[in-house]
Amino acid sequence: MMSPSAIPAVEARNITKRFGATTALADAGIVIAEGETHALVGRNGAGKSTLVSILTGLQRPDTGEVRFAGQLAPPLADRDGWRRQVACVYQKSTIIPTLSVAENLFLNRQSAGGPINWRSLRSRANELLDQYGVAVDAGRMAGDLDVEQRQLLEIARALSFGARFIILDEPTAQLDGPAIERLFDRMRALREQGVTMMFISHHLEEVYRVCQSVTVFRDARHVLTSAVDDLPHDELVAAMTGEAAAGYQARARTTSTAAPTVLTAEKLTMAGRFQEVDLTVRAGEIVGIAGSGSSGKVGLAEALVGLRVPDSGTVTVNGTRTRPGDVASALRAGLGFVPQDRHKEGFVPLLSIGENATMPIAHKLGRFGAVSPSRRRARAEKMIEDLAIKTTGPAQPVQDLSGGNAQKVVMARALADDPTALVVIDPTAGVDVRAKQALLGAVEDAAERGAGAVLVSDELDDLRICDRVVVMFHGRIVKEVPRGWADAELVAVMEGVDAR
Amino acid sequence: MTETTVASPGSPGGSPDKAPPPGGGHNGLGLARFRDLALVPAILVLIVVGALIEPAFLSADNLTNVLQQQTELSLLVLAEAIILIAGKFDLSLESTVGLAPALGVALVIPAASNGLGTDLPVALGVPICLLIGMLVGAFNALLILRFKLSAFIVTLGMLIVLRGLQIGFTGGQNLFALPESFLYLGNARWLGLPASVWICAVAYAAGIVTLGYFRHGRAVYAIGGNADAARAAGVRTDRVMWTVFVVAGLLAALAGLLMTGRLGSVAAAQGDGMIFTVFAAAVIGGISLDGGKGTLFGALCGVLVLGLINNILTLAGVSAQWIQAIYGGIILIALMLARLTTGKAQD
Amino acid sequence: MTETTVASPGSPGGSPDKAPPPGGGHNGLGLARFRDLALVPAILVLIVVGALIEPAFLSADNLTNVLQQQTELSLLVLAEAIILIAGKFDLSLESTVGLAPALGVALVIPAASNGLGTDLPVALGVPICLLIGMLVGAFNALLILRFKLSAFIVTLGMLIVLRGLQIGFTGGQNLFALPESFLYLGNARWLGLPASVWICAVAYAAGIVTLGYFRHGRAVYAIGGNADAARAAGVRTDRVMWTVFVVAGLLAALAGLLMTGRLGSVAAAQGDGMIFTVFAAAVIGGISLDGGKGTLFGALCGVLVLGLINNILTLAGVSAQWIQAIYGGIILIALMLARLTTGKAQD
Amino acid sequence: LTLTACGSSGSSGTTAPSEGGSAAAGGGKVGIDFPRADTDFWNSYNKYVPQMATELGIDLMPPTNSQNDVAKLVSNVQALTSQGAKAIVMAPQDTGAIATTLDQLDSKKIPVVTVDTRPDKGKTFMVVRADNRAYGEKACKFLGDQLKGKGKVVEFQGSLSSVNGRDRSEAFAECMKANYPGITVFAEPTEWEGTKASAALQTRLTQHPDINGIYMQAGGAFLAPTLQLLKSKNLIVPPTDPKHIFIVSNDGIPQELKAIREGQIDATVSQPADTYAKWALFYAKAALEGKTFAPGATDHDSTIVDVGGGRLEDQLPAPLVTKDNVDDPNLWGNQVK
Ligand SMILES: Nc1ncnc2c1ncn2[C@@H]1O[C@H](COP(=O)(O)OP(=O)(O)OP(=O)(O)O)[C@@H](O)[C@H]1O
Ligand SMILES: Nc1ncnc2c1ncn2[C@@H]1O[C@H](COP(=O)(O)OP(=O)(O)OP(=O)(O)O)[C@@H](O)[C@H]1O
Ligand SMILES: [Mg+2]
Ligand SMILES: [Mg+2]
Repeated sequence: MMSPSAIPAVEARNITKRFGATTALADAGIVIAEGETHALVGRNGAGKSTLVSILTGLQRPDTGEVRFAGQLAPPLADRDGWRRQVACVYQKSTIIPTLSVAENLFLNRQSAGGPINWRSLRSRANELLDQYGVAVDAGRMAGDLDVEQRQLLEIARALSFGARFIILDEPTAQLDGPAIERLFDRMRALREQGVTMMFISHHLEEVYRVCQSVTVFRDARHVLTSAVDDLPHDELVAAMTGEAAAGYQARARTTSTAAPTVLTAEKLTMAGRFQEVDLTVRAGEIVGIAGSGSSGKVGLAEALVGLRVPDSGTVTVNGTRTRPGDVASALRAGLGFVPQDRHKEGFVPLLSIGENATMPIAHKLGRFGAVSPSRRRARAEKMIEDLAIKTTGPAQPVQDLSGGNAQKVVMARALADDPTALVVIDPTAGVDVRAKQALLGAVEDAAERGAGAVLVSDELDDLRICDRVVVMFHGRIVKEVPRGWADAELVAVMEGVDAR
Repeated sequence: MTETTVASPGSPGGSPDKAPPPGGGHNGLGLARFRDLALVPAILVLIVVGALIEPAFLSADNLTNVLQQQTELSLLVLAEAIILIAGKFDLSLESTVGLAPALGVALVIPAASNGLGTDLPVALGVPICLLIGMLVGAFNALLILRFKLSAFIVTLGMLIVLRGLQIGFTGGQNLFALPESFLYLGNARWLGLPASVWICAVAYAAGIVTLGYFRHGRAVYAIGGNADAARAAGVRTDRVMWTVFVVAGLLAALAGLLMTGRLGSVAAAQGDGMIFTVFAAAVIGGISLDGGKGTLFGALCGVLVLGLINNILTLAGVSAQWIQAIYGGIILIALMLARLTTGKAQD
Repeated sequence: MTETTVASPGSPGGSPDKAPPPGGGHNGLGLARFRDLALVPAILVLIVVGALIEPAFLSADNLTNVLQQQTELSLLVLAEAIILIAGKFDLSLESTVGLAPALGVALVIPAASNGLGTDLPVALGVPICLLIGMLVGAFNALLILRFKLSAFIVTLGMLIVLRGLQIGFTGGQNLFALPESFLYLGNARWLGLPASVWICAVAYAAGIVTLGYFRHGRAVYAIGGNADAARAAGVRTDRVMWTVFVVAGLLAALAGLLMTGRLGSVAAAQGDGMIFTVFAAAVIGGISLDGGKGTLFGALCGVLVLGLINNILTLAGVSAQWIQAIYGGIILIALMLARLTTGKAQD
Repeated sequence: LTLTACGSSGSSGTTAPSEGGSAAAGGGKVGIDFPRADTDFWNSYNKYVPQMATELGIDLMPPTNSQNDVAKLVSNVQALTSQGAKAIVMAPQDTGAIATTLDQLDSKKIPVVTVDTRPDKGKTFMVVRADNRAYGEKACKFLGDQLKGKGKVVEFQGSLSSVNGRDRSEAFAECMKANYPGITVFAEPTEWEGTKASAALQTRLTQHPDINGIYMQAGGAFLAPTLQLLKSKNLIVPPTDPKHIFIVSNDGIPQELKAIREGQIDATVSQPADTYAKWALFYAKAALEGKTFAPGATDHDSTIVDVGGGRLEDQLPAPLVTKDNVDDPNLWGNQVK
């Protein structure tokens, strides 16, 4: 902890912030010492991102004050004043899809004053991207990037400001292993230059790797602040959740080879993404698909569920061959899935939780195409309870939920129809430890009920619940690893080091 | 069109000014209901003003008139509202209002009365009229959904083409020699109210129930709110959108039929310029041009507001010289009233 | 309005003449340039068709006429395009085209010629006209930005109010006792071309350069693309939007001034119905109603396409009866051509 | 939209020009612009034009159509001149906005004949029109006499921004005020739209069930909506019935004549689509032949008047049509097939 005499780099005191009936922050605060990397953790909806928006001057707290190096923060209207104090990677995307990558990087500072020199702007942008190891051409339209590339873009932009205080709100949620390593290297280098950082993540081991101190929020309140070294993992989880908890234990399961196959892919090929993929999933089995960036695993999963049209090959769900690119036919055949990009494909922001979660089963909630609001509410309430979604009720629009809770709604939608085949892509991205357990538990529950599941993820923790993991490399399945693998072994295969 | 963005990034505070929720729990439904009722104060004010200006205003007769005069507009607004909620656009509705009955009539009347000389059985006239509306809707859907052209330009082009076709085959003449069947709906009275009012009421009731309580209706909101997510949730978005366009075309043709009956002829310019008013009513009624937002009840309120304003201005005998300025001014004031009563930013 | 969204133009290359894209590869800039040029084939086809139909088409005189006839429209399109790119809407521009010069004239001419009797110095007429345009823009901005009303309805209301005011204070009369200063710009020729063509060219050049190469211009794209993100990046969104609305009002007043000069009077209906054509030109030219997308060069192409179609139909002496249907049909075909040549879905 | 149907005369072609005979069709091409093609009146005019051109032996260019839009009119005229028109016939519905164009044509020595409207400014060779003020006056007198000076009259005004509508409204109002102070007039702004007229009449009839006169400024736009509404209210009764509403219209389209025969309306002012076409082309040809005209009576029941500044206007007569003369075969409405 800081010495009492030092003036903290950042200080937020007695912050209260309400959104309608929701109290996002109740008399909470944070104090970050000069030059440290400070973690902020808490469950989904604890108020972390709300604090971020207050610390970056996007929102005015109902009460309380923010100070930078002892000075009161500038007025809200003075955006430049704020930007001199703090740079930020927000949890929600601030990329402007209709502009190029280069322009997004240098938005509102494209030139010193005179006309913009696009050529030099692009080369500056390319330099910056190289520096952060982002393999994206600066001339591309930002809207064409995938989630991960957009995230890297956000990070590169925030770090490029040269601000003395940087906030990173769940920067790693969309990144794979090597990209996270590069980010951490970067953060360590910045810290050596004396930059102060606030880091938000639901991966507690990341907190231990890069942070010196940690603040825990629970239910909109400040719970504790401590040096990372003084706070063992279990205590940290206990502080977040309010109860002692153990790490998630994958359950033991045996799948008989006689179990019926629920999901098969034969010779599935999509030019440039994956080739000749064969995959068979049996009832009661969870199959993981792993692979490093651009291995084609997400593309494959999206083709399985019908979000993408493969060039050739077939997908069969419970014996029914689904029409390529037709999600509805896959769902009708008994499939449920969680897409990778929840903002794009996961939910309709203006509609309520209840409606989003029950959308695939709307035809079962009433006769003659009618949807009974009471039955919908009942189903939704059960889902909210099952997955512990933090909300004011099934009628709350999904756009008002915190990131992790929105993810749970997407999971609820996938599970709504008791699917016999389940495809989940990065299901735990951005969700807190308890939620993660709930989500993984939900997948395992489904398997126990007799569903077969495909789980696509870079998270080794997630993959542990799988009965076997197939590893993809450059669009092909290179290896199948049975349960009981060691981290190093799997990572080696994923990185192509061990592609025997 | 992305005005005061709501579902937005940048911060958890995409929407900075949330209304305080109706007593107790923050409740989506409650807010929606508020939004729905936003125009009710404006309507009440108008009724009071109307009654003060002219006692005849409150007579059953006059109120029936207001309703009847708005039936065609309200059917068009219904059609446009559904399309807007689904996140698309249709400007060509106003031309369908003219073309569908004109073609329906021209195909059944003798060439001597400006018919096309086909002399189809008169009984087919009305079905043909409605069918034409549906075909226009289907053609729009084809260009927009299959060929992925911009809905705005496609329907703008269709607006001009359809009107042009009508002028072309009628030679710009009004069609006066109407078969009885074309006059019936626009003039009949059922149970003391004009038939067109009943038709409208039924259409709105069906629309409100379908959009509120039926799977396919909710799908319209889902598509307008986030088409990708709707597709990912198994909604057959294209099929729903086809239906929406075809139903809208049908409603426009029906509106044309009612107007034909009420006015006793098909003018070459029938419906001309209505689309502006249609949008005005829909948007004043809380339908968002961004899609996914608004209710049919709100749209109906929008129609009523415009109808009442018109009626009151007529009753008050406002001078022709200033009537337009006053009309526009009142619309602006009604808007602000709606803004004040809901306390929400509009979009 | 959220139609099959596809990434597209707007790109760093606000203008088409950019450095070649870095070697090979999928390149946003290249695509943007394509999109920008989407209408060029259509324009070429039209020119060839025009020349075949009527040799007089290619005469310098005729081409100059085409340009001059489009100057007012193109200024309005410029104004609307900037507002659309910023993600907002302005329907009231067409009324400003009439009101600004009408008020400017009425304030300076004697009451005997239908003036208001204020008899301000004649030299003030033109500045007043332009000032009125800016005031209208500022008033729109006030309602939209400060009171957070929907841009669509505010400007729809203003459309009616402004036209109503003009009819009100002129009593519907045309003003034709114009001071010389109002006639000058619409009639003068500089270096052999009508002054209005030069003015337009300069306005577009300034617009293209500002929107393509200056921070404030790029901010317009950023706001239209994602206003919250733009705000987070330090763009003073409100200030930019105020400027946009005021500039648009100014351009509309300028268009009105040119039209007044060209036609030699201010009609009570001056500009009436233009806004439809303005949107058509902007959207055909690739401006998205969703904001953040499209270029001024594209919009200018849209204006040219419409102007050429009109001119060719006139020269070809198409029968009055079918001219509208043919006009609409050609617009639809031009659209599909644009779709085919770029191979992109539109929005 | 502006359903201005206007004009005058009703008697058909008394031929014979006021001066000089025919002469060979020299001169050059005549360009003509139609103001619109979506009203009965103008459609009849549009049909008469080529017919009359053949009769007069005129080299007529393909007509253009300005769709009631002055900007289109201006560009059409420019196109016609660049295609070699030596004389222009037009019907500018916006009489102010054409001034500059007229000046330009004058500088190119291209004579202009305008039909139906008189430009506010600028040089014209001849204006061929009926006096729109006379329409309003005739309607006023007819209603005033039928109502014996008292009652309530609804007037469907055209658009205030159209000069013909304004002329009719002003003349009607002045005449009513001067001659029939006992009659209350409800002037309804309609923008020439049938729906607006129908709604206004419906509202007004509810407010004042004792309305007994209607003046509609354009039969093409208002006839059917009015009759339909009155029918639904059972108000179409013979003039002898005290509930009868006297209706006078302007235009003279065939449906009006039919309605007069059937006793549904009482009178209309017929405008001469045929003589408009005929005399407009006649004067265009005369201009090309270098003829000149002077104020005074013509040989076709009309007068040429100098409306100021040496501008000549041939004011064609516009007869009032009632039950008595509705079958006159010379009315243009009786010649339409
Ligand atoms: N704009 C808003 N309108 C209404 N409620 C909001 C809004 N923004 C946040 N909330 C609510 O405030 C609470 C805190 O949200 P916040 O986004 O700060 O959580 P978080 O700690 O960042 O969670 P996560 O880990 O899931 O990102 C949540 O209950 C959320 O639903
Ligand atoms: N929209 C697209 N169009 C064409 N190619 C794409 C598209 N999106 C991704 N790709 C490319 O397809 C390949 C496989 O992508 P995919 O997203 O399936 O891999 P991944 O294993 O999920 O990678 P990551 O972990 O980085 O998300 C990559 O080379 C990627 O660049
Ligand atoms: Mg968060
Ligand atoms: Mg991926």
